[in-house]
Amino acid sequence: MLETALFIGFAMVSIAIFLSFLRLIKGPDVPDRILALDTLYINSIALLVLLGLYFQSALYFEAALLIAVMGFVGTIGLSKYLLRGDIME
Amino acid sequence: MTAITLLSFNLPIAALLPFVGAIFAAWAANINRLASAWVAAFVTILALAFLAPSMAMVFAGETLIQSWTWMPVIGLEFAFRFDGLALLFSLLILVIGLLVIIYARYYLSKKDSMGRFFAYLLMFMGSMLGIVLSENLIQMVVFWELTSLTSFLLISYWQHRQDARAGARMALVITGGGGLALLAGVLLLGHVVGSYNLTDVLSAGELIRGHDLYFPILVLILLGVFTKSAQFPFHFWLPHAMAAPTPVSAYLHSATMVKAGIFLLARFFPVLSGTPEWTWLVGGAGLITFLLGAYFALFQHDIKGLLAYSTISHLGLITLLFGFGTQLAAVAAIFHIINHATFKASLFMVAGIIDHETGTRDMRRINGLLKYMPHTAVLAMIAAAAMAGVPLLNGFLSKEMFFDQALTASGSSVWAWAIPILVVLAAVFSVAYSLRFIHDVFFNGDPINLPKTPHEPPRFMKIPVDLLVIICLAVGMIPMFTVAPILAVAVAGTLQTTPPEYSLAIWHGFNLPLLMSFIALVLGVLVYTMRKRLFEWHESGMAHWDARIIFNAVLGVIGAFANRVTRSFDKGSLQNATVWVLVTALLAGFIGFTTVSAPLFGDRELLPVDGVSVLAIAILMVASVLTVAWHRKRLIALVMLGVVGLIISLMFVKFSAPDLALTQLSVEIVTVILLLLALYFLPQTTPKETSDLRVSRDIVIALLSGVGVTLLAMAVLTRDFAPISEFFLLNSVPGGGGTNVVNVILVDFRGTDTLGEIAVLALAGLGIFAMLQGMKLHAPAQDSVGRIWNSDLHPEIMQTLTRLLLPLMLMIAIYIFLRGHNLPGGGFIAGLIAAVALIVQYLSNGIAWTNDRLKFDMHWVIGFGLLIATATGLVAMGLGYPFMTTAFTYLNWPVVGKFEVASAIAFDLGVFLVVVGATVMSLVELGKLSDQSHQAQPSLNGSTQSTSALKSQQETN
Amino acid sequence: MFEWILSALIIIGAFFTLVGSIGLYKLPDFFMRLHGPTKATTLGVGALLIASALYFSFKTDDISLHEILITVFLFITAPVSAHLMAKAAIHIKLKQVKRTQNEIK
Amino acid sequence: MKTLFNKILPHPVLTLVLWGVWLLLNNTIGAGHIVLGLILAIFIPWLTSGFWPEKIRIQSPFTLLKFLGVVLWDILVANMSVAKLILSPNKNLKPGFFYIDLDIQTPLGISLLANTISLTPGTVSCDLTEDRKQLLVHALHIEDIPATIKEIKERYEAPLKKVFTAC
Amino acid sequence: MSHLTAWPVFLPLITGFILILAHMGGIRLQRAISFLAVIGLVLLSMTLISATSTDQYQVYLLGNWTAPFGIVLVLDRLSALMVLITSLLAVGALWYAMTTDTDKKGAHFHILFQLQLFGLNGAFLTGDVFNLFVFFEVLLLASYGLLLHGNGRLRTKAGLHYVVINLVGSTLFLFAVGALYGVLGTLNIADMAAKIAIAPQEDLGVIAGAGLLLLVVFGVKAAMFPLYLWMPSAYANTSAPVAALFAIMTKVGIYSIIRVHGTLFGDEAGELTYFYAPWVLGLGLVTLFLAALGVMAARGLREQVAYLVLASVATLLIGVGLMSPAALNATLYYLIHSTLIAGAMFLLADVVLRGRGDYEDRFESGPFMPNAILIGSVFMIGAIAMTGMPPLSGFFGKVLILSAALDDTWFAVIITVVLVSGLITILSMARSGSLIFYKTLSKDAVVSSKPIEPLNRMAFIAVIGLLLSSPALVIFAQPITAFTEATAHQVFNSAAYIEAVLSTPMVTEANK
Amino acid sequence: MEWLISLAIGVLTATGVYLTLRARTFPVVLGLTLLAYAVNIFLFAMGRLTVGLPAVIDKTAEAAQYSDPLPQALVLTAIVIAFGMTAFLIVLALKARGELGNDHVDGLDVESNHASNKEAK
Ligand code: NA
Ligand code: NA
Repeated sequence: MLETALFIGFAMVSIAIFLSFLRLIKGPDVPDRILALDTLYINSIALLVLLGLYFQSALYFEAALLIAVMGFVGTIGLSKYLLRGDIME
Repeated sequence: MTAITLLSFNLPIAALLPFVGAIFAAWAANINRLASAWVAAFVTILALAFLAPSMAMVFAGETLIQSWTWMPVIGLEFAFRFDGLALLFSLLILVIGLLVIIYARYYLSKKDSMGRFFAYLLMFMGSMLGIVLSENLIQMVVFWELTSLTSFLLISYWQHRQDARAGARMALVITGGGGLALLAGVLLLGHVVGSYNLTDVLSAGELIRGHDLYFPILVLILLGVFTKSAQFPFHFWLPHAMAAPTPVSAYLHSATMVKAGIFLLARFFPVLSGTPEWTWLVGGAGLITFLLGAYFALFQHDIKGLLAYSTISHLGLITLLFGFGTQLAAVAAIFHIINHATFKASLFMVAGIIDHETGTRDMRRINGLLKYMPHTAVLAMIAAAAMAGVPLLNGFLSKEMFFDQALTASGSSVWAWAIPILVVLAAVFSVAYSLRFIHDVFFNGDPINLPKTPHEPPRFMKIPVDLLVIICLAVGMIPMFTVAPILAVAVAGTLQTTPPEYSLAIWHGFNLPLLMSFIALVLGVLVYTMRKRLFEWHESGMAHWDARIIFNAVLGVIGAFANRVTRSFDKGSLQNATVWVLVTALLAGFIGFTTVSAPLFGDRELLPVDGVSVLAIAILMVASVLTVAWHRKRLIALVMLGVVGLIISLMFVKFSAPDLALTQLSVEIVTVILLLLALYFLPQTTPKETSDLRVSRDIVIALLSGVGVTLLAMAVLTRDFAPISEFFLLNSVPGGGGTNVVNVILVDFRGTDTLGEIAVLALAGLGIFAMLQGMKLHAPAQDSVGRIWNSDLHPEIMQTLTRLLLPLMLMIAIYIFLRGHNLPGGGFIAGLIAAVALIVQYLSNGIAWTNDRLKFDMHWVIGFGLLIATATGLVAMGLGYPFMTTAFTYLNWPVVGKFEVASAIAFDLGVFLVVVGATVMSLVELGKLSDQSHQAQPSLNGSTQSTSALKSQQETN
Repeated sequence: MFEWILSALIIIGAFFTLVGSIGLYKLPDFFMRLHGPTKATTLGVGALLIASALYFSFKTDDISLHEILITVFLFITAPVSAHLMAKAAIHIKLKQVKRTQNEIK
Repeated sequence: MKTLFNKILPHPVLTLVLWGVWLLLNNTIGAGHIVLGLILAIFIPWLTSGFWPEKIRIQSPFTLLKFLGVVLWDILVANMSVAKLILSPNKNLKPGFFYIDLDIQTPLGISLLANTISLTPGTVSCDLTEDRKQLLVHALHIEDIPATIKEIKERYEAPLKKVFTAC
Repeated sequence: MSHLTAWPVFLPLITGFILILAHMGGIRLQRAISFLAVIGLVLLSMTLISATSTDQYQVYLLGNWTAPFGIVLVLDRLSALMVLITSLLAVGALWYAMTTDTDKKGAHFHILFQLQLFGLNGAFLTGDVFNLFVFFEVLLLASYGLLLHGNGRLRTKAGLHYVVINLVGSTLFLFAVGALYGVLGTLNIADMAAKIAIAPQEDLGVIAGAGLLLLVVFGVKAAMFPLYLWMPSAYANTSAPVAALFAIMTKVGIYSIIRVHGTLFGDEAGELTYFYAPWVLGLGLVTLFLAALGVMAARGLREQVAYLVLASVATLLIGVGLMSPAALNATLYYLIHSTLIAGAMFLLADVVLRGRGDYEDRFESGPFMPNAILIGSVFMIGAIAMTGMPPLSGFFGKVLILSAALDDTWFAVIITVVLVSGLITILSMARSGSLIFYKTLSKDAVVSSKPIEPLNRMAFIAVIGLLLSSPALVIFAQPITAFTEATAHQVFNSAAYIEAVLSTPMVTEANK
Repeated sequence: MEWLISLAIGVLTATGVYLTLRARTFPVVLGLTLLAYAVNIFLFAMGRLTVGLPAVIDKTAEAAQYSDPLPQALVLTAIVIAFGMTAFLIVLALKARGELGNDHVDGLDVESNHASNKEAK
């Protein structure tokens, strides 16, 4: 049961990652790509949670947490670059 | 053990004394102008005095050897030898040296630095003594090259003169280069004989002549000889060396340095001579030189030029004698060495007097000096007559012996008739130029337009000439009572056997040599009388033929070649350099692999593939290809790079490496922020400027690299191996006190790596700090498409909520830090998280605001981090254990319960601090750059330039 | 029963994650696409994390609630990211679909 | 006494939150971590107090809780409808921008409002005017702009304003 | 286990962070600390030299973990010698930097300097390949900072090239080390050698490939053809004391080849025994020839000295490539000579530059510089030493190498290339010396916006001091060659090295 | 799976190499970063690939059931070092941009490059 659910879960998240990546490629503008990257980060969290369940290991938590943190920082950095060029001023 | 007497160490003293004297001579110039000359003369006499006691031994037929170990690994000894040959040359060097010193003291003008001159001269004298006194051949080469160096200094003594500089350099290159050939020859010789000591070499003639290496050895040594002794085709440096002050010419270019080559011929005569190769090479070079020198001497207008070519000719004569290879020829050669030294040194001195007194050396202007300086004229005439081989003078005796040898030594050859004829021809020219020297200078009407009115020089300037001319006469008239004993020991020293029978009588009856002398004298006079026509003929053709032109052309070609090769390889292009490195690496891997015959892949079982991995890795590959494809749009390339980094972190998670994933994630973001900070100051796009050819080349290199690395990875991954890692897994808990083996490796098993790594980070931070000091760049006021930046510096919502994140992220950092020893995490990752937490504050609140609230100087954070990390290691040292030995224990406190305390944690704290300090320092300093740049904008000139550069950049895009 | 709840949560979570990415992929302009990821963040990852928390709480002796942290963190940060991206998009005057009401130029 | 307390515990709420965070992170309520967590929860706010010049004051904790409940519920419900919107053909969507005039003025309040708007599916807060008076919101599909504005103001802004009043 | 072994590594590190903490304390404090530390290093390394005279290996188990599991420092004659040369050079460079105020031209000079020494000494002492990589990175990053210290267009450009090339080099290093680990499963040099000795035939291809890749890495550091392109302009454009200190940088590459390749592919390596040596020899010869042409083509004194350093490195590569104890002995002797003299020459080039105003060190007629005779004489001595003319150490170094080359089948080529290159360098140095010191302009013809600085006598001491090593190497040739000969034999005895490293026991309460 | 990873390393290397050979500083930095990624995965893979194994010591598992920790430690070191290097390089690139007036790795602009070529001829 759980196996099947996980399998479906992996499949859906994989498709999600694939679609996000397609958007990243298509753009067409920089914000679209930043958004797609941000989404990829969040998709990755989903993927890691599934992996944690699949391997029954709690060790994926930190990675997921860190992806959340770092994805955010990356996104605001890139956005601020578009806004101001100078991201630390 | 022999008792230490003067005779056990006098030779090196004599050879080194002039070098010490040189220092004193240079220093003495501070006292008064003449003190240097006195020092030089004193040193010369002292050296003679040191040698004197050993002379008796030599006359008694003994050879004195004094040696000390120096570099035993290659058989280099500090070894000296005093035999007849050395004795003869030492006397030449010292006696003529002394006369030259006396002469030079009067010759040099007030403008010339006496200290420098005599210091150089003494150094040269020491070098010459070194050559002739050396027992060890390498040591001899040392002194040999020293004569090249010191002669460079002496020839270029008047360094303001172009011809002096050029002449000195030419002499250095030719003789120094020959010295290098000599070195090669000596090395081979030593290799063949098994020793560099002359005693051994001289007794191994048979072995050497029979060896495969005989011919290369001979050629290399002869290169040394011919260059030094100005033999064809290396003769041309000598006339150009005449730019030297005349005492130098008298000393170096008549009596000593040019004789060093001859000395070497004599030295190796017993070892190398007696083969057809020797005869052809030595004899051939000697004969050509003899002729060539005599011919050109006649047509020189410069007195010293005439003497220089005459010297070349006489050196050729001596060489030819050695080339004959007979013992009697060697006797004649040595005899002529002595004679040439005396008459030629005196002639040079005369030339110097004339130059000194008339202000010119051009014989077309100098005429009829007999009436102005009769005494000098007489001396000159005697010496010149000796040079011409006029009877009753020393030159005549050795020339007779020479003619005799020319007739007998070549007796068996097919060319037997040629040699005597050519020899006489050369002698004819010798007579002619000697006659010209006398007639053109001292007679031949009145001087033309001389700068000075000539008169006799100071008395002491003539005394050396007087003495030399007296020797010419004495040897010429009573050879048995003057030169005979020295000649005898010199010959014995040269031949290393009992010398052959020879006679030094003035009169040998009417014989063929006498006839040859007579023909030479008569025809010589005849040639001189026909000089007008000969000069015209010469000027129309031969005069333009100068080896110097070839020399300079060769140098020019070499120089141009050097330039072309250097600039076409070292283009100053980074791309070029990188291509070389990459291509070499590819080749190295390939060549290395194919060195042995081994299969590329092993047969280890491979892991199965799953869909998620395929997708992730496909994305990774596409993203990295797109990073390249879109690299011209820099921001987008950066976003693609972000994808690559993210997928790599996920891979690390997947393949059971959570620590790596965490590190990769944090580093990735910090890198992106860093690149964003930098990108602000850089063009937003990359122009298309490389040619298609270059692009295709790079693509090929890139593909080959990719294929190479893939194959290398597969080659390893398909093999089994037995790593040392089991030790870490087994000892991590009992030995390191942590269950996270990766962290225990980092802080304990391989803590030194980590120490180095934080040093790298610290250096990066400090280096960036140092680089950014005072740096100002153009801060663009608009983005790449010309939009003015958004006016909202710190969007409120971001500001408010990210402040909330700071404590949260610090909490996470501490959490990651503390668990690191047992679970994924540790000082690095924690440090990066903490750094990111701070950087986020800078991003959303600005530098000024954040710095106000964060009162740490990051220098201190880095410094304390290193301090703590190192101190942890040092504590162990204090307890008698090696650096970095860790300890841990479990404490059980009330309420809190049982917990672990490990010194590795303290180390990790150091790591944490350095990571935080260095990361924040790097990024914040970079962030400050814009502030500096904004402030600097209006006033700075450079910024307008860089603005225009930027504009042109954008136009190209 | 427990497995059922878990499976449902996993599928719900994965589904909303997918929906978010579908939105990102198919919607016609940047501002509309911006709505996609919020789905992924909120319900998608939220549900998955709850599944994880439940799973580890029941599979092991200890309760596991730290997944909540990630959710909270995402709830704080995702809107901020979205806000900034939108702000940037407005700044650089990204085009919107024609039918957008109160179109910003 | 109060100033000393203020110095040690500049932000008691934050301390409580962090304490909770620590225990969550470590997934434990072991005695050791309770002590360590408390120490850290006191230490970190003290360390970062400079970043928090103004004091956070929560006027009405109950309103806050109720607000959180509402938001969570909205997220759940709205997600479903938005999922339907996304999966339906694009041409059915009526996107739009609108400004909300803000009554709430505290920075934290505004930020939380903006966040709430973004979190609840269908709307994203895009920009805050520089005078902090208006919030620009984008909606994925909007039929009646004034009604939506009104709903946002009542459902989210009002309780938030009540919770965060002071500066 | 003597802690002395570890001190050359940690003394500069400790000095480094003390300097970081003292960076507010002003330049005089920093100078005092820095200089004292360097002097301490000299004394320390002299002690280490005498400690190695028994031919014992001093293996220091960092963290008290035995090899191959932990990282070990191995002190033998070779590493002690390298540490000594480094510290002597450092004294000269630092003295010059302080007396000319070069250290004030930018931030953190002394910190970077000390950490550079940390990296260098670590690289010389470590017995672990990955740790060698780490120390390489330390010394590189420090060198990046030092290279760029001060300012200037050309310096920045050269720095950029230097950094990028070295980053590529570091990447290759990791590929090579990774592949070796992947096959051998270990990182300790001795252990790797032991494992190569018993490696199955089918693994040898990968090992050899990785081995040559590693040679490329060291070749980049050692400035071996065709990998040296970063080098001439980097050396020519940095500040003088840094260039002087950098004289040791190329030797790190040489040392690494001797140590790593010499041990991994030593006598026990079966089919792979010294398989790399012919490449080193051949490329060394090419390098030497190109370096000589570079010396001739140089447009300024500093560039010329840089190419001379390249030539000396090439000579060392030839010595290494000959792969015999005699050749290695020669290499080590020449290494001492070339390092210290190169240091002196870079400083001297700076002295010249300062005395010529706008004309700098370019080969063109310039002003008659203050103290020209003194500087010119010293220049001549340096040139003699550098070009390998007698009676200074360069000559004897070359003679040692050539006499070792006589046993090689390629001896004719080697002798020819060495001597012809030598001649070209002599010719070039004669030209540059006479241009700079002889062919001077009259006072009126000199136009210089930069001041013509009088000779800084204090700074000149550093030049003289370093140059004195050349006569010293000649006069004390016997003890020095005795040491280098013993060193060469020790290096060739890789079995003893392996044995010593792998058998050193942990420190326990009982044996400490 | 090994082929997949090796290919990924290969692609990263190839792209990294290509960018490293570009003429402007920024792509070079990107290229070196890609190369660093490639070598990190390579180094990591040298411990052989394992999936789903415990990352920390667990009393129930045996040594063979862990992934090789040593390459992981090495990669961690390498990552951090590469970061330090990248940081330094990018700031150096800025310095070069400031002092040389453009961001060409040799400090040449396209036009000025042509000009100097002509001059040389
Ligand atoms: Na005349
Ligand atoms: Na929303």
